[in-house]
Amino acid sequence: MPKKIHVQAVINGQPMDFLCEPRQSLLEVLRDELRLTGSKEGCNNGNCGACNVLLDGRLVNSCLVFGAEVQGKAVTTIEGIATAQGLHPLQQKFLEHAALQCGICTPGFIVAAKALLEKNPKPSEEQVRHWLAGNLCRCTGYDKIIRAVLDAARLGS
Amino acid sequence: MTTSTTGYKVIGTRPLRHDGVDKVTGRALYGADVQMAGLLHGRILRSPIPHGLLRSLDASKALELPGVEAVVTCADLTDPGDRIAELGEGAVNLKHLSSNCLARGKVHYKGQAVAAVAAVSAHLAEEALKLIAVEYEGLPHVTDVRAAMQDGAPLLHDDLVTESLGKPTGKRSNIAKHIQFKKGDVAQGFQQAAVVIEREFHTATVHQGYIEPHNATALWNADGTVTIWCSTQGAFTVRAQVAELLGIPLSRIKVVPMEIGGGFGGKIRVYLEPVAAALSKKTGKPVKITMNRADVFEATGPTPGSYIKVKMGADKDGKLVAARATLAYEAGAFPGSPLGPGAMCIFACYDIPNVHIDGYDVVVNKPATSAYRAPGATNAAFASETVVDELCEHLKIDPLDFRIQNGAREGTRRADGPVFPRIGMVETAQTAKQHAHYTAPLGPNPKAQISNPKFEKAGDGANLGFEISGLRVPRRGRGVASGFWFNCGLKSSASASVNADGTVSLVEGSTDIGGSRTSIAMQLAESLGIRADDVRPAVGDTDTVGYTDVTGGSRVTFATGWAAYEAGQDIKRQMIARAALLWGVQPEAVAYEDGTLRCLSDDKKRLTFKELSEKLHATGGTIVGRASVDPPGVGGGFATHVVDVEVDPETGKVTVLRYTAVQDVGKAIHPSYVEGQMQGGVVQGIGWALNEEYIYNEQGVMTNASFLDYRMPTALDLPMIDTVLVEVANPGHPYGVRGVGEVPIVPPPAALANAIYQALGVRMDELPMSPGRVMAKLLAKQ
Amino acid sequence: MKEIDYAAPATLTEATALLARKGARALAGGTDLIVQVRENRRDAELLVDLKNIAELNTLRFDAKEGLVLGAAVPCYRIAEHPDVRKRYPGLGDGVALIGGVQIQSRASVGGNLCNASPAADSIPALIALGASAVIATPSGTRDLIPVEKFCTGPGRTILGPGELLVHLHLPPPAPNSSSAYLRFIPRKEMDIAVVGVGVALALNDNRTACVFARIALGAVGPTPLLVPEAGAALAGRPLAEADLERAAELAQAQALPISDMRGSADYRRHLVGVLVKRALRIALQRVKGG
Amino acid sequence: MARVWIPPLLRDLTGGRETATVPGANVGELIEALEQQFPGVRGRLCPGGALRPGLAVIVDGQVGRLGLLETAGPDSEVHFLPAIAGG
Repeated sequence: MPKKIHVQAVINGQPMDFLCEPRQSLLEVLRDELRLTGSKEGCNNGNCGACNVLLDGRLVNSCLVFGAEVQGKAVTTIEGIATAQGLHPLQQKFLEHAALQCGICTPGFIVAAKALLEKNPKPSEEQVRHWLAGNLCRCTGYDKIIRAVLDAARLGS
Repeated sequence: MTTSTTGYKVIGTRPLRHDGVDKVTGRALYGADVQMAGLLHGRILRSPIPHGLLRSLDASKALELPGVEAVVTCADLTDPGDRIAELGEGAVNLKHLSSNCLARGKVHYKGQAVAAVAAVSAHLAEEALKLIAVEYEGLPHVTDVRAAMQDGAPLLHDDLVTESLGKPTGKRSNIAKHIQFKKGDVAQGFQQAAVVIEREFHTATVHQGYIEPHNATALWNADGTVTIWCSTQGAFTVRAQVAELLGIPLSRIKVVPMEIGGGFGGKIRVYLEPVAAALSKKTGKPVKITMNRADVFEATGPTPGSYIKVKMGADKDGKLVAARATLAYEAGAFPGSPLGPGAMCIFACYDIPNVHIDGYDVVVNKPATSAYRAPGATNAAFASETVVDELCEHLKIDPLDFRIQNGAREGTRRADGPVFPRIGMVETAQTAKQHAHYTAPLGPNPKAQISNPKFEKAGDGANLGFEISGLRVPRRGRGVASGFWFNCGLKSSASASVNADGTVSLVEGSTDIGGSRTSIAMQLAESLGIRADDVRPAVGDTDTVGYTDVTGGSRVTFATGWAAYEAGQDIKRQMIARAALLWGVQPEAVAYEDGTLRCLSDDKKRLTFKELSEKLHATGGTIVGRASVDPPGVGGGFATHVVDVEVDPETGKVTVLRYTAVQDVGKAIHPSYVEGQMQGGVVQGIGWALNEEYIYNEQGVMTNASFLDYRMPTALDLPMIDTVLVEVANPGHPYGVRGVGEVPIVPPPAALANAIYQALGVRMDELPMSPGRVMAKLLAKQ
Repeated sequence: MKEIDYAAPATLTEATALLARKGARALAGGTDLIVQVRENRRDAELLVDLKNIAELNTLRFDAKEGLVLGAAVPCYRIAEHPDVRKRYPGLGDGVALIGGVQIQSRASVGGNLCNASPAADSIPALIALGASAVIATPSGTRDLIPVEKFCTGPGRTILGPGELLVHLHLPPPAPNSSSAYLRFIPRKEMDIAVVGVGVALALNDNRTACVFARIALGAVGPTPLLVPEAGAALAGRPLAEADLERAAELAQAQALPISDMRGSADYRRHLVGVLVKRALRIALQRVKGG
Repeated sequence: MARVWIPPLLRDLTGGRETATVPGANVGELIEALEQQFPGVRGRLCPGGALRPGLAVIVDGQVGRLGLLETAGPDSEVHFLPAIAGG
């Protein structure tokens, strides 16, 4: 059977060990090995953003990272956004604005928007659209997503 | 039935969707998220050529690879013979359906499934595919509809002759079907015309582009029962198709619809489900197959490319007098393009006395097309609504006035025969005309702005502006277009049980593709006079809910909502009986209003829904309401859109500046989700209009089978999409519902073409209107 | 994907040794390579992750030395770097256009160059700015190659087995100079350039005439192309519209476009003319504005 | 007597007649009556005894859900059209 390597990383704040084949992407590791299926595969080549996670705080496509590459790093997935205190403001605003229809792109959008608001808490509409250009949504036409992010930013102040 | 758009307590409000928290936290389980012990992973071997005979297939080397457990081919499906089955939403030729799942002797398009492997990991299954030796005998291919119609074109099917409503033609052809509609006398009609415009149009093949690739997990159990977990618009149609393809009774199959990541018509036909089941039968283990994005583009049903010729005439007063259209739609590898609805929609927005329409369904060496949001109508409207715009230009009539004057209304006889009931076409045009967007100045072309020209977002310098004189700058234009879609009714089931705490658990059969659980639950809540949140909706599998047709045709809120309403009426009747029992009166003496039961003979006797719910166990047990409906009264949907564009005259690139969609929505149950349907439909239409297309090379291979090169709109490519909900209640539905999901995709390509014309003075007659095509038109004009 | 091996060396010596193995490929951001290996478009047996090597993560500017840009530095660090934005704006333009935010977190200019796509967004600007590639060899020597000579064909470079791009070196900008990169794509983001144009130019002290100009084109040939005649035609000229027009025509004449799914050869040639003029105007404005 | 609109592609059997008024309480009976007047119509509309796959019957503007059993009133208007399937 294929050789596996041992990786230690912090996943959603929790130190974890896992084994993976070198050819397995971080997305595969999250979904198949760690059963964190909130990150979705839409294209598997970095063009849809459905698999977005934060890697040491930076937004990445987990389909374009090998599991082996996260040795010693911190990964935040959609499962790590809400807390025991409740939903993240972005999650709440996505619900209030009906910013999701089928919901498959939603985890990626929320992770990406979180990265945006951490870097730029008061983005303009244009800045939100630019930041989210790497996340495809086919249902909503983006209107309500953009409004949800802008509203969450207002809430954050 | 009385239908009103006002006086509701729940309908028209915007509650949070019941499945929302799961979907924003990543907990909602979609098809690809299915995990179970011993799960094998399947992968599909696909044809590298667009047309050819399958000479041999040898999988022995693949089976030798450690970790590979089974290989299946068409021999592992039952041979269905040349039969046509009615499978819920439309008739399906089983021979074609089976060949599309696993090719039978011949491949008809690049990407067609030929064999499948199950292995302990997806990577291993992929490696195994490379070890399957297949010998093909290549045949000449044809990928263009007009080329395929010519004499001497490569024929895809030996047994295909043109069907012309049962009239035998005897001639082998790629033209699978001819349809025709006639009304009045077009020759005479055109003689009355002061202006006649005739144009030809081409539209490219486009894909639904849902973000979630197809997936299916199947377990063929030792007792012969099969369970399938999949992403589908219709669990019952999957069950019916799989039963036919595997040759086993319906009752042996349970289909569990997982959460679905978009469909838009593309997740109705089965692709992976029977293959996963066959692999599971061979291995005795559950097998999951997921497609990758290239598979989705190359091997699932896009919507047809088309050739359309339209001729329309109006008299000097601007009254439409005659219209003629010829439509040829690419069916893909197997017959069955949405030609009928396309031909029936092409002039449906107008009252035209003389019409003649011919349509042709044509097979080509491309994936078999399937439904996509108002199937067939968008291609058609691009052609007819562009010609209407040109008529208006010649007649010097405002295009919205023209639509108000000529628009179809109650009593208008359609070109295909039937007469329209109460509809809202004219209202959408009137509303668009009064909208601030329509009268707002288009704005000057952007001034030279010497803002910091660093790191400009689009990166092509179009909008930087320069002080240098003589430089051509982007130009603006505004366009309008209308569209029609029939919407569907079909069958839906629901059951609802009353809980002791006054809530109701609802099980309904429509997979929820965009918030429909909530709009269905709201109709139940309204009918019972309780809060939307007091209904807990769930989507049932094929063993837990009655037969329900697909989530498609904009039918779910209409028909499944109706089933929920009826289930509510059933609960009401039973609640009234219980109250009557408690109060010792006849049921006729109990009134049910606003969620409260009241004794007509003793005003002090009242019970709220919740209070009575607590007493159900003591008065005979739980109450379950149920309904199965196949409702008539489907209301067609009309939309009129206004769009402003800016075109870079040096590159041909079109930017959408402002968009307003006006639509007759009947009654909006949950306005946010109605708006969302409209916005999503518009943006799909914008993508179709501007950049999306299947690009084929000379080898018959799609060269842009990725999101990178297929170019769906991103958030940065769009403005906000303004929506105006015109509520012309559908008299055929208890709450006035019309389907809303599909019609918004219909007008955008024509609206954009008309706006581009105003900006540049060139008429676009081909989709997509990508920068290169716009530039070529512009250069040809200069 | 077929089975592969992965190694993450900490030193250049280890890296060159690993890269000398059969089927070894350098992995930086991986945004091109991972997809290519996954889709069987590039073969690899061993991926050598270079991100742990300090020298490849260097990004520094010095008025005398110029800019040293480590091969594995991710795009966001470059695009946000104040010296890049101020002194090498054309590089900033190009780097900022590589992918969306997610790609910016990972993709590197070194990787963009070594992937050798004719449409790579960073390469025309690098060429226009006179950048050189510093290459480590298994024998420990350092080679210096002008970027316009680095790519030898689509997906091919001059790098041999065991050789490794360490960093890019950009000379200090001349007085009164600036640069720009523009690309044309059908959407506004997330596309491959149909045409890309990088320009760098310097004006005389009273900013009345061009001293030198370099123009490089992307996506109109098997490699990104330096078009020296187009730049040379601007030398000594006041950069009036007619001068820009002349440079654009010369660039069009030297372009070698093909027709593919991203654009026809004619359309690409047309765009070369449009973008050369636009990029020159931007660079000119940048000199005058700053 | 319901009024049946003859699909244009069937008018080769009706001598060009566009409509026909025929007796019948449901669509099946109407087709039988048509067959009496215009032999061959039945075989084209319902080969094998059921409505041709992909064909829908529209009675008074409503898509029939019962096929040949769909009832038709004395003043009904009946059309045979391609079935609509949505996305």
